[in-house]
Amino acid sequence: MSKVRVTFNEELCKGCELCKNACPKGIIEMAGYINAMGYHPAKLVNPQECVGCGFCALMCPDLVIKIEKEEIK
Amino acid sequence: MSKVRVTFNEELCKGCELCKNACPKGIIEMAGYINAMGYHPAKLVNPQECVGCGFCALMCPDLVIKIEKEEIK
Amino acid sequence: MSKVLMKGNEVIGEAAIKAGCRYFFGYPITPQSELPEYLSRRLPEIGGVYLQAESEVAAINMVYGAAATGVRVMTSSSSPGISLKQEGISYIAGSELPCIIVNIMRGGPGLGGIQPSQSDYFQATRGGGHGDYYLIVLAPASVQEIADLVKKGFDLAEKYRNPVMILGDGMLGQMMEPVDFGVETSGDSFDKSWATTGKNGRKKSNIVNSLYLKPEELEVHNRELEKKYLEIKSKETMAESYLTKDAEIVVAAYGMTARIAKSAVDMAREEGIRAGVFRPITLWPYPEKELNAATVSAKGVLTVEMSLGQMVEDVKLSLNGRLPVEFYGRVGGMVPTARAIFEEIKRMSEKFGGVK
Amino acid sequence: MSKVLMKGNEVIGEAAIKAGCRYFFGYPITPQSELPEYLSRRLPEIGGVYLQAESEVAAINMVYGAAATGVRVMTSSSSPGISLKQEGISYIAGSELPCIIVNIMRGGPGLGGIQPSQSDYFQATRGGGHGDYYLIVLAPASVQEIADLVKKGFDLAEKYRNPVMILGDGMLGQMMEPVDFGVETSGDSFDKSWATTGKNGRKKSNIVNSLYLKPEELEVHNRELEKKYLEIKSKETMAESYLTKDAEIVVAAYGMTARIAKSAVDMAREEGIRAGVFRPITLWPYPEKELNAATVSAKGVLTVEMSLGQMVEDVKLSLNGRLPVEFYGRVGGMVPTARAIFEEIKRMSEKFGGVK
Amino acid sequence: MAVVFDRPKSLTDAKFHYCPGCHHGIIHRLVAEVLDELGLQDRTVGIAPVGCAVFAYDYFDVDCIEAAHGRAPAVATGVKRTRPDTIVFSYQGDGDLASIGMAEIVHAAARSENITVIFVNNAIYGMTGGQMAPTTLIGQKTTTSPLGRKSELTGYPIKVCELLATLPGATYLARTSVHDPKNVRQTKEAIKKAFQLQVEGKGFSLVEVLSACPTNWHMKPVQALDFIKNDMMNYFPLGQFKSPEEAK
Amino acid sequence: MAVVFDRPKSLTDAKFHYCPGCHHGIIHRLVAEVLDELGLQDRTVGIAPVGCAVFAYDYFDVDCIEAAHGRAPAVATGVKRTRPDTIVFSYQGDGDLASIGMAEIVHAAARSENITVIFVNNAIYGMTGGQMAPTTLIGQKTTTSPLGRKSELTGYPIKVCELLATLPGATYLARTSVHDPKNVRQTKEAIKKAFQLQVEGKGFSLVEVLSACPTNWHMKPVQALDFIKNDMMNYFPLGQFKSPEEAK
Amino acid sequence: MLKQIMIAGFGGQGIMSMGQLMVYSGMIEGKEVAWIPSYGPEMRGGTANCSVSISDDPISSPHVTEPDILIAMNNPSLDKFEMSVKNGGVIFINSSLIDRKIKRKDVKVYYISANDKATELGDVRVANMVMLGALLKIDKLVKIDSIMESLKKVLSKSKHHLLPLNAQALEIGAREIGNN
Amino acid sequence: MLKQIMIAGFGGQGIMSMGQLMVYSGMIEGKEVAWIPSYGPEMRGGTANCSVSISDDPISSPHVTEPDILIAMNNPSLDKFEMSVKNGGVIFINSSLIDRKIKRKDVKVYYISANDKATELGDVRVANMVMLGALLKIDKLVKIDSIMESLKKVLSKSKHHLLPLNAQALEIGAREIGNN
Ligand SMILES: Cc1ncc(C[n+]2csc(CCOP(=O)(O)OP(=O)(O)O)c2C)c(N)n1
Ligand SMILES: Cc1ncc(C[n+]2csc(CCOP(=O)(O)OP(=O)(O)O)c2C)c(N)n1
Ligand code: SF4
Ligand code: SF4
Ligand code: SF4
Ligand code: SF4
Repeated sequence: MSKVRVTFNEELCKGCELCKNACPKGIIEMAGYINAMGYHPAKLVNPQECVGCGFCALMCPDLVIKIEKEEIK
Repeated sequence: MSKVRVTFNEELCKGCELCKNACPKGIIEMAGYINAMGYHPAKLVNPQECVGCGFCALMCPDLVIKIEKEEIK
Repeated sequence: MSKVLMKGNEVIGEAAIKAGCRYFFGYPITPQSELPEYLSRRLPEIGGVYLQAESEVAAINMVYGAAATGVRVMTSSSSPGISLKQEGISYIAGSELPCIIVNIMRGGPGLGGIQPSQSDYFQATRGGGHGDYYLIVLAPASVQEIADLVKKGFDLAEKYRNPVMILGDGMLGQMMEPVDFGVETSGDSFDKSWATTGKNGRKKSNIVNSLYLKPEELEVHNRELEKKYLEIKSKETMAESYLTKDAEIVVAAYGMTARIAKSAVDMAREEGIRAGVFRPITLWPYPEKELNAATVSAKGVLTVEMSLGQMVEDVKLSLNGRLPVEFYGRVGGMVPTARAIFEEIKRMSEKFGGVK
Repeated sequence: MSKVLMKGNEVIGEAAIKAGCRYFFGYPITPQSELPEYLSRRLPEIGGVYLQAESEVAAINMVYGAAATGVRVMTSSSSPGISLKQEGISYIAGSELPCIIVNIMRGGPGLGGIQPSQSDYFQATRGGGHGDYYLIVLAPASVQEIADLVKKGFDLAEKYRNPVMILGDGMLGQMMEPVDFGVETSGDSFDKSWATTGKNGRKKSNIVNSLYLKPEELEVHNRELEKKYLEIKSKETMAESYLTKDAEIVVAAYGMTARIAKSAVDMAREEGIRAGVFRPITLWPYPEKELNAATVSAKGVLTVEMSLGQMVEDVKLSLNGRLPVEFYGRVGGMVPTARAIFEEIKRMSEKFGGVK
Repeated sequence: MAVVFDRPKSLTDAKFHYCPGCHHGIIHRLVAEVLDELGLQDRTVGIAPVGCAVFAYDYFDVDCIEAAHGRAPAVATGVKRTRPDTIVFSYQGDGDLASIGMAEIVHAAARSENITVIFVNNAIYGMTGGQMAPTTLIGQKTTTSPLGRKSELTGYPIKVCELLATLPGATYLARTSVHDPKNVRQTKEAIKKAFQLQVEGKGFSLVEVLSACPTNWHMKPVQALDFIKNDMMNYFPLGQFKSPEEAK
Repeated sequence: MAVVFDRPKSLTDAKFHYCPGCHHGIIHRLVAEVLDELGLQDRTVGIAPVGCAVFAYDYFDVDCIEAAHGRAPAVATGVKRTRPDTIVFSYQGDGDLASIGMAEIVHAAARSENITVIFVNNAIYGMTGGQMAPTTLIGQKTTTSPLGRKSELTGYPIKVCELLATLPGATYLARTSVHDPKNVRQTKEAIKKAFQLQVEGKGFSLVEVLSACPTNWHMKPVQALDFIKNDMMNYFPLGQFKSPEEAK
Repeated sequence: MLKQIMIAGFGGQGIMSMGQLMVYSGMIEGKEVAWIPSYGPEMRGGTANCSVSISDDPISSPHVTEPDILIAMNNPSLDKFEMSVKNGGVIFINSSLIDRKIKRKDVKVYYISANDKATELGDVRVANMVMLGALLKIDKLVKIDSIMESLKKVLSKSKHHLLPLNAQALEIGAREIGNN
Repeated sequence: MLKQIMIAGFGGQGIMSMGQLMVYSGMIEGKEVAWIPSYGPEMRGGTANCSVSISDDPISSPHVTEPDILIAMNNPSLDKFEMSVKNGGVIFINSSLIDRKIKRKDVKVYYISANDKATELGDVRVANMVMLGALLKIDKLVKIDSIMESLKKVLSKSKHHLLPLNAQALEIGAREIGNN
């Protein structure tokens, strides 16, 4: 398994839960707090379980999610 | 053969020749004179040869032609 | 009848129903959508037809067809949509069909904005469409007056066989005030023998048309329209005058702006400035006589509009140089404040007025 | 360059080409079809594009798109078709794009007729579309002037980034007169850095738009437009005065009607009546100063139009009550005769004039 | 002697203004015959188009409304929705229906308005002097395609029946021709079926009739028949594209 | 670490104004990714519609023109005909394209304008507050069909791809959805193909994307995915309705 | 001096081109000219007329309502325009198609059997040139040479073999004046 | 006498219905009333405000630019409207969401922790009623009874079980005044 980093730009998140719904590993949850727009932002709860499928990013309408992978030489 | 009468209301005729073209017996010709609109009207040259198919009337765009038939009792 | 509290846009719909209108063809656009939405609920309940057309162009032509059958019919839109209807409106006027067209104006030109505006005055009163024709243009200033003018509008439309426009702005459309709809009416008393409803035994067929290829015939038709317009001009003007009797400065304004102007005049009066408001209710025909009557003691007229200055031309034409006419306007959805108008009144009173 | 004999409609096309216009989008309608037909032959010859749109609505929006890319582009229609373009025209004005829109007017309202008329004056000068905007409206009175004004029109359009309308009637469009096209030009000298042609390395993207949802922003935009309109008003009026210096009766007329009025004035002069003609060439901005200058010795102004009376309002607004203004009009495709105008002049001269 | 063929009752006595050999006259007659035969004259409202048939209101002896260019289906909708008992038909040319009026015809069909459309496809703008229409054939010369229509510039002719057939709301769609007696008869049958369906409240019906414009085709009327048969029918196949049995 | 997913270059930094869970955002991103991948950003002109995507010009970092409601294909035509080297796309909702803009889209396709249309079908008018669209499903409640759309009154939803497929000028027509990652990927492929064809000068291409409007559907965003999958896709089948291989 | 001519007849009688030739010639001669057509509403058939203005000075109104000269090619045209001709004006009548005489006494009238003469020349379509020949005999509005030069420019090369026929027709028309 | 009130906050805070209840009540009491909403351009979220006019005499302008009373439900609303309040006017502040104090000295200010109180009552959505209760304690614009009567009419039958909760909220709001 390649190493991935999934980061959420919380200030853009509208809490729609489409990423959470798409995540095959069920590791995205909504935060208890709200951001400046008044939404509960999504966040990764168990980053180490992430398989790097990118489904969350594909489904996010608001470009909240950035994915980085370790380069395989 | 049933008896038919085909009459042309010459003043409505625009000399388009569609009736002449449609007549299977070739008995419609254009008159040498012109009507009030300046057209050479169509007329029947050999009425007795008419088979009463009504093609001329079907094709006439200007309702020039009237067809009557002897009633068969 | 007791009063109910309703939004202006919805009142247009209910008033139309109360006036016997059962047919509405429209297309959604802000800030008038409450009206079609209201009628989409209400009309089916009472056996009427609400139909959302594919466009404003289609909507106005559906209205044309419906009006041709002699029924009371209405359409509604806001500025860009009204522009699209101009050809159809010209046809309706040319064919002398009655109907009501509602324009709840928003800021323009182009896509503009969705906030209140009065910048379609020229279009409404000068024929945005082609050819010599006029709409009867009614400009209510309160929710109650909407109800009254919609009813009156249907009657005028049928009396003169002429399209009537209800011209308002988004603020008026969305405002809630109490309204009393009065008694229900219908257009049954008007002659509809011209309507195209199938011959039904009639000898001659009825034809609704505005085509006259021979110029001599078209001129006759145009002259008949002209006669009608002159009659409407002489008989159907409506206006309200507020404290104008002794006013040195008269504010001319219509619709919501006129109400704000009243507040401004109240402020002025408190400071001892003799100001008043002249509010045309019919924008076409323009109440020229009434304006002149309301300005007998005036030293100057201030026209206030939510536009760069449109009705001000009618004010000038009506006064024909008799009085100085100045203009104050806000645009783009900005609403003039009573205070700003008051400042203008004060300025003009200092410029033209006598001693306070 | 030597003169050629051509029809007015075709001259519009050729003059546009001579001014560097290579793009035309239109839809057939009498009495202007010679223009698109001419361009459908000519434009492909010189690498231009003639495209028949599916409707006038589509045509004006194609013009909007083409104008956005910074090219010289033209469309043309007649009255009902121009009504359909009103939304698009308002967008073009609101987005500040240059282009030429030709209206060869016919009788209205509705389907009306196909003979000459001047009954779209209000629509052209008062914004038939929604919102506060103005077109620059040019009214040629001869085939040569068509050629000159089409060229000038493109320059004005680009100088002010504002749509220009060429307003004529079917008689002018179908008339043949000799014409000299002069030297070829193009719009290359005008700034086009705003055009949407792809960023091509530009840092900021260009946006052509008329939407400003925040009223504060829309008001700023409207005020900028207002400033531009005021500048055009102060700089770009054009008019011709014919024998007005000592005229007691001045006939105000535009386009073909003005030429007929000249013949009428010639008749009047023969009978010793001091008459003249004031012919506005720009209908918007209206040559107010020029009209006042042309009427210094006048006792009355007679406005003549092929309409029920539209430009007469601008005459009145310009004179502001200084002189009596009367109106004579023919409608529906009927053309006023020189003799009839002469009779009116005579009548007015007897009513208002001094001794002959 | 009994009259077996004469002017139908649903036509007035007015002389057609159409050019010699123009098929509008034939199609007018067929519509009128159908109205007669179905006994509909007294409750019919016709919608005249902007096009050569602009004076249709002078010819059909039924109540008529002159529509703006392309908007006949919207006008018809206004009539039918307010007077459901009337029989409403629009009569439209190809410029009117397939160019400027495309949105209105598609939506009338989509809504399944219970109206009948007589669509006269002569592949050109007749009234205005022979400009290109959306139905003009590739290569065909018109006043605005002086070198012949080129697909690179203006695409391909629109097949209206095929287009509308994609809409469940379109109940009956047929393309016919009147270039010979047999086809005239079939056209009449199609028109009759269309009106019959309206009477039964079955929804939107349209009959597209291929039709000659000898004047603007620059052909003798008889020659124009061949153009229909050989050129038009080649691109615009005749037939029934939708019938109530399969609709919806 | 290498960035494998991030904001595409052809989008500006502006925050979308769309509602939570609205698919406009996904579709914007896909278009921008395709422009990036094909290297078209610098020569692209986008046409924004009147609809929720009215501010598209703030989001796409390309030259943009705001079109009047429904007229984007005409505006695009004006651009492409005068600047054939630009890449022109319009981005339109279903009210914009299938209702008021029906004539313009049909004729742009008929002419085979060399443009790309991104057609966002959310079965409703979003911007104006949830009125019925020509694509609204039977039974679907909207503010102007408060009891659910009834076919007797308003007919049947229009299938745009199927309708345009009857036009030889339409080169590429596909319907996709973005309700799950797989379909998001397929949508992107379709959009890429559409732009690629335009680059090659192959003519008119359109991608219809089934899209959620949670706000006006009165659903949670996740629930809206199911509505697409179960209801919309049932009436609007996904697929390729025209491809350049078979076109013309 | 300004001269205004009204030419009227059936569509197809060469009304429009007759007028166009006159203004073309006038332009060649450096005169001010204008030509305005007017059609009936019919696509085919119906009446047609055009008005021609030729002048040494700029033309005020090219809209002709009181012509100096009327060329009437058929009956309805004569009926329509007879009374409009200026006091002292001239009317040219195509007597091949117009059977009646002029009632007015204040105008000069010429009866030219244009169709017959043209038919004699072998082509009825040059009846218009016969009329034009007659007109130019009476009023030297423009030179015959200019007309021939204009014809050369207006006719496509392939039609240049018709030039002699047209010249003949003009001449015959001029000669017909002698018979009046 | 004319009283004008501006109510402003987030969409979803019940701003619009608070104003509507007031004018409804005023109407019941036979007063002249008007209500004007104003939304931001967003479909979802964003700010919302409405203005209310209640008067014994016909209302000239219902367009409120200088309110007698301001109810500010959140920070941006206070920023936007604070300065517009008439000299001598009253400002009600939802101190649950607004952290700052008023700078102006010429107005009377009440701080009501509406959200907190509503949450205590078990439903944050009645925060608007808490504010209304406070307002009506200070200014007897309309009667509490009228508000309750209006509520009964405005709420659908199925929601009538919420009436006591709303009554409680009004009362708590009134009581909060004492703590100011
Ligand atoms: C809005 C508008 N645009 C254009 C016209 C001009 N016009 C009249 S008829 C016509 C075309 C008619 O062609 P078609 O529909 O094919 O019918 P046809 O004449 O061939 O029978 C046009 C463009 C008009 N009257 N109104
Ligand atoms: C001519 C005109 N008519 C109507 C409107 C109002 N309007 C704005 S957006 C819209 C509908 C948009 O719906 P859709 O195209 O489905 O896009 P969505 O908002 O759902 O993305 C309408 C009718 C307008 N601006 N202009
Ligand atoms: S999909 Fe995007 S906007 Fe929606 S919850 Fe996830 S990160 Fe937030
Ligand atoms: S078809 Fe009719 S109009 Fe034509 S020639 Fe025959 S009779 Fe005359
Ligand atoms: S122009 Fe064509 S369509 Fe029109 S009447 Fe003549 S032949 Fe018929
Ligand atoms: S209203 Fe619908 S389409 Fe518009 S932004 Fe919200 S969810 Fe999207």
